[in-house]
Amino acid sequence: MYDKLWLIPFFPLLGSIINGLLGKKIKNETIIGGIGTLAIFSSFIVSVLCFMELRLDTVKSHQQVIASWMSVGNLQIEWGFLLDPLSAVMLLVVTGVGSLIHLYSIGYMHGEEGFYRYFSYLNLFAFSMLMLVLGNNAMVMFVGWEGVGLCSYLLIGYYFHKQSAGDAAKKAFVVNRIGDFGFLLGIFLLFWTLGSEHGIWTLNFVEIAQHGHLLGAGSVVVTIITLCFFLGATGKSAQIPLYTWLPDAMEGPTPVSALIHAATMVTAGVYMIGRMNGLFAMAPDTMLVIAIVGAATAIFAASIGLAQNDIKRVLAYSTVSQLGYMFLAMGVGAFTAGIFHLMTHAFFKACLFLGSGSVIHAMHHALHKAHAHDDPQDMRNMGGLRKHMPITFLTFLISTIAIAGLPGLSGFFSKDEILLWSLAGNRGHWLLWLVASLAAGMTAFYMFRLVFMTFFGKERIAEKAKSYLHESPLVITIPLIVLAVLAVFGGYLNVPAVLGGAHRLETFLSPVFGAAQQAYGIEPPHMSHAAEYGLMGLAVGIALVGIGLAYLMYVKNPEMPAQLVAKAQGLYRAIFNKWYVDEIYDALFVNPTKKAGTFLWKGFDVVVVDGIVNGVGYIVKGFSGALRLTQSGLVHNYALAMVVGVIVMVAYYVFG
Amino acid sequence: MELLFFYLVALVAILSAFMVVKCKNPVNSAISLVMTFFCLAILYVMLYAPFMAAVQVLVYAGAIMVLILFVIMLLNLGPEMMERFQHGVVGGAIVAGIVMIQAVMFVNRGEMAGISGDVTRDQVLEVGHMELIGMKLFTEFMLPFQIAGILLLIAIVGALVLAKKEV
Amino acid sequence: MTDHLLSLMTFFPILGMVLLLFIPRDNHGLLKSFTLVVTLVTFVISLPLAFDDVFKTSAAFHYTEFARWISVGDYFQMNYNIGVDGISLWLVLLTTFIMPVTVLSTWKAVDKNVKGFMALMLLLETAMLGAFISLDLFLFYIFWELMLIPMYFMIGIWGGKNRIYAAVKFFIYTAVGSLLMLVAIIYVYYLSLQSGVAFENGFSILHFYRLDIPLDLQIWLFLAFAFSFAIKVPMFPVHTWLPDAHTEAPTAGSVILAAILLKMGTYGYLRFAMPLFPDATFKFIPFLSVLAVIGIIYGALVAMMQDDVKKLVAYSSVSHLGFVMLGLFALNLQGFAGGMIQMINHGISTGALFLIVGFIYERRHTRLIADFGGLAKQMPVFATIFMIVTFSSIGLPGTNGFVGEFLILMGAFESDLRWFAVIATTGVIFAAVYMLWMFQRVMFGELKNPANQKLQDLNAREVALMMPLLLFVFWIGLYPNTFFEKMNPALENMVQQIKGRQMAQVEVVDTLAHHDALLK
Amino acid sequence: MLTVYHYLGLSAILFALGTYGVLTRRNAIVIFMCIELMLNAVNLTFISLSSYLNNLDGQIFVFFVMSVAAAEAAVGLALMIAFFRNKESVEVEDFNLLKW
Repeated sequence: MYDKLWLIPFFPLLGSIINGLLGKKIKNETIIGGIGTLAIFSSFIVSVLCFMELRLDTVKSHQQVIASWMSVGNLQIEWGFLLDPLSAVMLLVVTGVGSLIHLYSIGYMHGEEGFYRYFSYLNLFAFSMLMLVLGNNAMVMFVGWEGVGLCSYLLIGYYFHKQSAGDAAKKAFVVNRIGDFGFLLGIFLLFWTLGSEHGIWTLNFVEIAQHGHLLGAGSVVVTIITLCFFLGATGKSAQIPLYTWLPDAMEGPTPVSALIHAATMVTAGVYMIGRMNGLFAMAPDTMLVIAIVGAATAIFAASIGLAQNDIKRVLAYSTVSQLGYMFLAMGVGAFTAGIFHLMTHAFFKACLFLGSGSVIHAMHHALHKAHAHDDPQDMRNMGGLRKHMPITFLTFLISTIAIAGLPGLSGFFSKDEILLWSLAGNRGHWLLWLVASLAAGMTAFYMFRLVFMTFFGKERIAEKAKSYLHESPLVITIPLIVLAVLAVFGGYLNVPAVLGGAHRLETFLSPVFGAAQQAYGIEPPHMSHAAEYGLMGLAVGIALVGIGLAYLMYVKNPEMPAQLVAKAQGLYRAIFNKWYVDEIYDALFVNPTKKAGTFLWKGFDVVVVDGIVNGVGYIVKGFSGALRLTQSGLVHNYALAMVVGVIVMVAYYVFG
Repeated sequence: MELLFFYLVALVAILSAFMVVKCKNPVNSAISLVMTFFCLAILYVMLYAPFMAAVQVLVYAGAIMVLILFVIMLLNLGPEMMERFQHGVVGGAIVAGIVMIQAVMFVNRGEMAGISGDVTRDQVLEVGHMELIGMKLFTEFMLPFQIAGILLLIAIVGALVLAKKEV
Repeated sequence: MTDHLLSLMTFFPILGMVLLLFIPRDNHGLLKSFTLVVTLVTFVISLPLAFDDVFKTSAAFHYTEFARWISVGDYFQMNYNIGVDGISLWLVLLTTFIMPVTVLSTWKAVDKNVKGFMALMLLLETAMLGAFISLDLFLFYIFWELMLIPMYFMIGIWGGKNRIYAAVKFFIYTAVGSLLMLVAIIYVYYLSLQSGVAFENGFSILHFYRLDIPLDLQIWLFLAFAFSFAIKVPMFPVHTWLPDAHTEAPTAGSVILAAILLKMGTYGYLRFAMPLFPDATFKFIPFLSVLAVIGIIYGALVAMMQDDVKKLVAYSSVSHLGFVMLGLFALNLQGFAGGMIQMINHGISTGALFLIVGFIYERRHTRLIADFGGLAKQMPVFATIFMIVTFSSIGLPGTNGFVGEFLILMGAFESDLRWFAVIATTGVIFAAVYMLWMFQRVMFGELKNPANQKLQDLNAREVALMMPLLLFVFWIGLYPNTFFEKMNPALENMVQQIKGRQMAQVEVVDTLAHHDALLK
Repeated sequence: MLTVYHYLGLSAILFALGTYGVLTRRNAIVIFMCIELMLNAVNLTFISLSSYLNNLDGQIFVFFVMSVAAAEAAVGLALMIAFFRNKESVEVEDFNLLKW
């Protein structure tokens, strides 16, 4: 099966091309959606087969090289794929969740203009993401890396007639480019250092893992390389300082938010760190930076999420926050925990987004029918929806419990693992743990605030629209149910020993992470069972406090939030306006750049450079204006000049 | 004897040339110029270049001067145009004087460094000047000769176009 | 046949031009089709070059032709001395490839004095091809100047409102540079005679390459060449002719200008300025690299604020060619290969961008960004093509732009220009900013302007002429080895040539110092 | 004894006279004639040197000078006529359109 690896990205590419070129002629939504879904589902099948084979195989790393890409001197880059446990897990997540979301999209995007365009982009995204995951060298990964950025751009800008959508798309791409700048520098520095100092000219991941140690653990160069790569990761995975694009990216259709901006693309940064874990493990300073950035992002984004009213924005900030968790995990050396959380997060967050999509779909439909012009995404217009949409509500609730980290569901296991490592791992710190725990509490609060505002309480939707509210069709609810099931049971892949589990995911991934963790002294946390139980209890307690607060404020006593807001006006406004980060960036970077551009153009190019050029012209003009007065137009003057000239020349010969 | 004759002819040539410059009436100038040309033709004969003398008379004194006279007559330049027929006499004289002095000095100081040929005067008399010129013109100078022909053709066309009434 | 392939290819357009003169001036269709056929045939003639595998292994010049041309006494001789190697090969093919596309683009755009325009196009093609294949500096100079004339008229006659100013500016800028170069060329010839090269060799660069010119002379000569080529590239700060020329030129003129004429400058550096004067090159690389990097950032920043699409693309050229120059100054294989491929890329991508601007200009007779908005709804095919080209220009992996930029930066990073590479990499960000901002303002948003609501999507001809360009966008992006394998031997040789000379020079100095020490 | 210098001297005098005429006369046709005079002075130089050196090349040259003179006469006079038609004058002071 390993030689069929190329099929995995090939199917979505094919689907994308077919839909892109012929979609306009096909017109039939079922066929277009079918092609798209089938393409990614085929990839899923191949992925599963590969996974099964790999699970039983003793050799855990397989490469397939399709063709040479660039071969210039010592730079030899191939189109090649790499299958190892890490990429196998990612493949399953991407194609699995991807398939469900494709299916969901058929229902959600029903009747949209440019339906074929949507599926073409979505398949193209799947293709790029799979290239990112499967690439056996940094360059192929970078192709996928930028490719998903492109698709993100295209899909955020799907409703391109909306100014805000265009702005958001552009912002997403440009901010990602800043990250890519770091990624590229990382590639250059890595390639050059390994090559010029150790004679290994390579960008292949396997070879990097093999020879990476030559760079020297803790050396400056490896710190810089990993920091560069991490800059790339902050862009793609929406971490401080480059997270601002993700909330805006909610301008795209909701399934896109679920697939790209929750489950897959934004986790690329985490995956990349996992892919190069050998290098990162060698740079404790970088790891510390990653952990701090991750923790800071987790709490920062969670704090913004507390006060948002747009259902998708809350989820977006929640995603940023959860990504922060994953980075925290990577930063403290808990690679498996990071990937584990990546996976569980993909399940429950995809479910949450799709659920919110289902809600928005219903709201939009109802409001549209009732000719009301309220915002279908504003939670202040919702409420009491659980009666109208029982399946959506149920799945949404399950996922919310999962993300809040209540015991038994997937989020509990993965989050707990991260908290454990950040406190007790030898690269952790109690401050990190504290911040992460606080963020977990906030998460529980705002997620349940979301649930309560949306599904409980009184129905705040316009009266006449009420009768149009109804549950979404099967094509939408089936993916919800499947994802909810995964959100419940996904966690059991990696049950810790203290709860009688066997760390199966960790065992499976150990061929990828184990070596580096051992070589550079990253030890799993050693704690007594009692302490571990205590920690779990504390985490659950914090979550419960959050949930309770939310219940108190939004179900029991709905006037309370307003009172609180009145008390802490300034703080609320800061949170509501996202700590003014966008405004600060505008003032610090965007506007000065624009001003510089205008100045260079109108001030320098036109005035100075062209001034000099035209000035030379004017000087020449002035001289010639004076000199042309000698052109009197009188033939005699010319004749005289000629004769005098002849006299002088002859004189030169005669007397000279 | 020969010298005397030369001086005589030269005197006439200079005088008539002076008349060209100094006559108010262009017709008089033209006639004087014809005189100069004839004098030069005589000198050419003295220099054993009879064919050149013939051409001088035919082309210059004949064709060109007739053309000039025709034009003068055609334009019918009245006497009012001759009121101020020249200007800057003193300056012109000085410059022309310098030119002459320079030319003379140039001749005096210079050396004869031309390439001597083998066409002696006896040969000219023996073979005939015209034949010698012809031989040279149609062999060695064939291409320039043809080009000269083209030049004349173009001149004819140009003159026609320029002199046409509506340009 | 193959003995004279290059001559045939180069002078076929001129032949076509002569025949074109016999076509009635009012028969626009015939004039255009005839020109198209001539350019297509030229392209076909040039095709055997692309399939010749000799370039994969040999760095030497092939398809060479030699004939004595102008000689004056026994001290001046210039020869008809031509040939291609892996470097000029692709530029020649780019030229013959772009020309039919350009001619096709004029179908509707040019209706004033079509005959003159087509004749100039063909003349220009000969001049450009000649410049790329000349192995005699003087011959090169003749073709170089010959390019100037058709372009001058194309801008001056068929240009926009401010065309006279633009044409004169273009002409004078370029002429100033080339006159300096002429002086330098003559001086190099004089030096070669001095050093005993037989005058019969004329201005053969192969002989000039071997000259051992003292450093102080090299500096002046290099400056003369470098200045001339820098204007053509154009490098900051002698770039200001470019925005004006591009904005005023007709679409076809802009395309040729961007796609090929600008490459003359970079090609000149690679073929003449750097290998002829390697020591001076090393001396000036830091300075010129600063200019190149400033060009990258500066061009991008200024492009960002433009309100005229065409001007924006013009300034983006400044930025892109800054990358090419940086690659060349890296003086290693990656940098050179990146620079070369980026030359081709720029020809394709920016050429395509100018064509695209031409399409909407033909429809709306305006190029101001503010006049557009929401076109994607009205013109989906156009939007798709525009988007692909935009991303190719931004340098998205998988398209051609990425391969070039990546190799250039990689090359620069591996050379002494590491920090320049870091700064230049930020240009990648700015490229996304200005291109996407423009794209958004033109294509996205609401279709507000009523004049835009009746816009027609691209017709078959327009799609057809874009298709070959798109093909190469992806070809170079996905499998650039087709190009690399044929240019690498020549480039490697060039690197050796420039660097080897430098090492030899150092050795001489060292031994001299050693000698002095012994004497003491 | 009659030497080539006599001829050259005469030629110089004629040339100077022609120059003087060109510089001082106002009538374009007379100026034209003065130019012919100068040309003839040069012709005399050619022929005398040719005769002195026994080389016919100089005479051939005179031949070409003559053809140029003839062409010049034709075109020049045609110009004169064209000019006269416009300005009713052949005075060179009136030929002053080509100035700053």
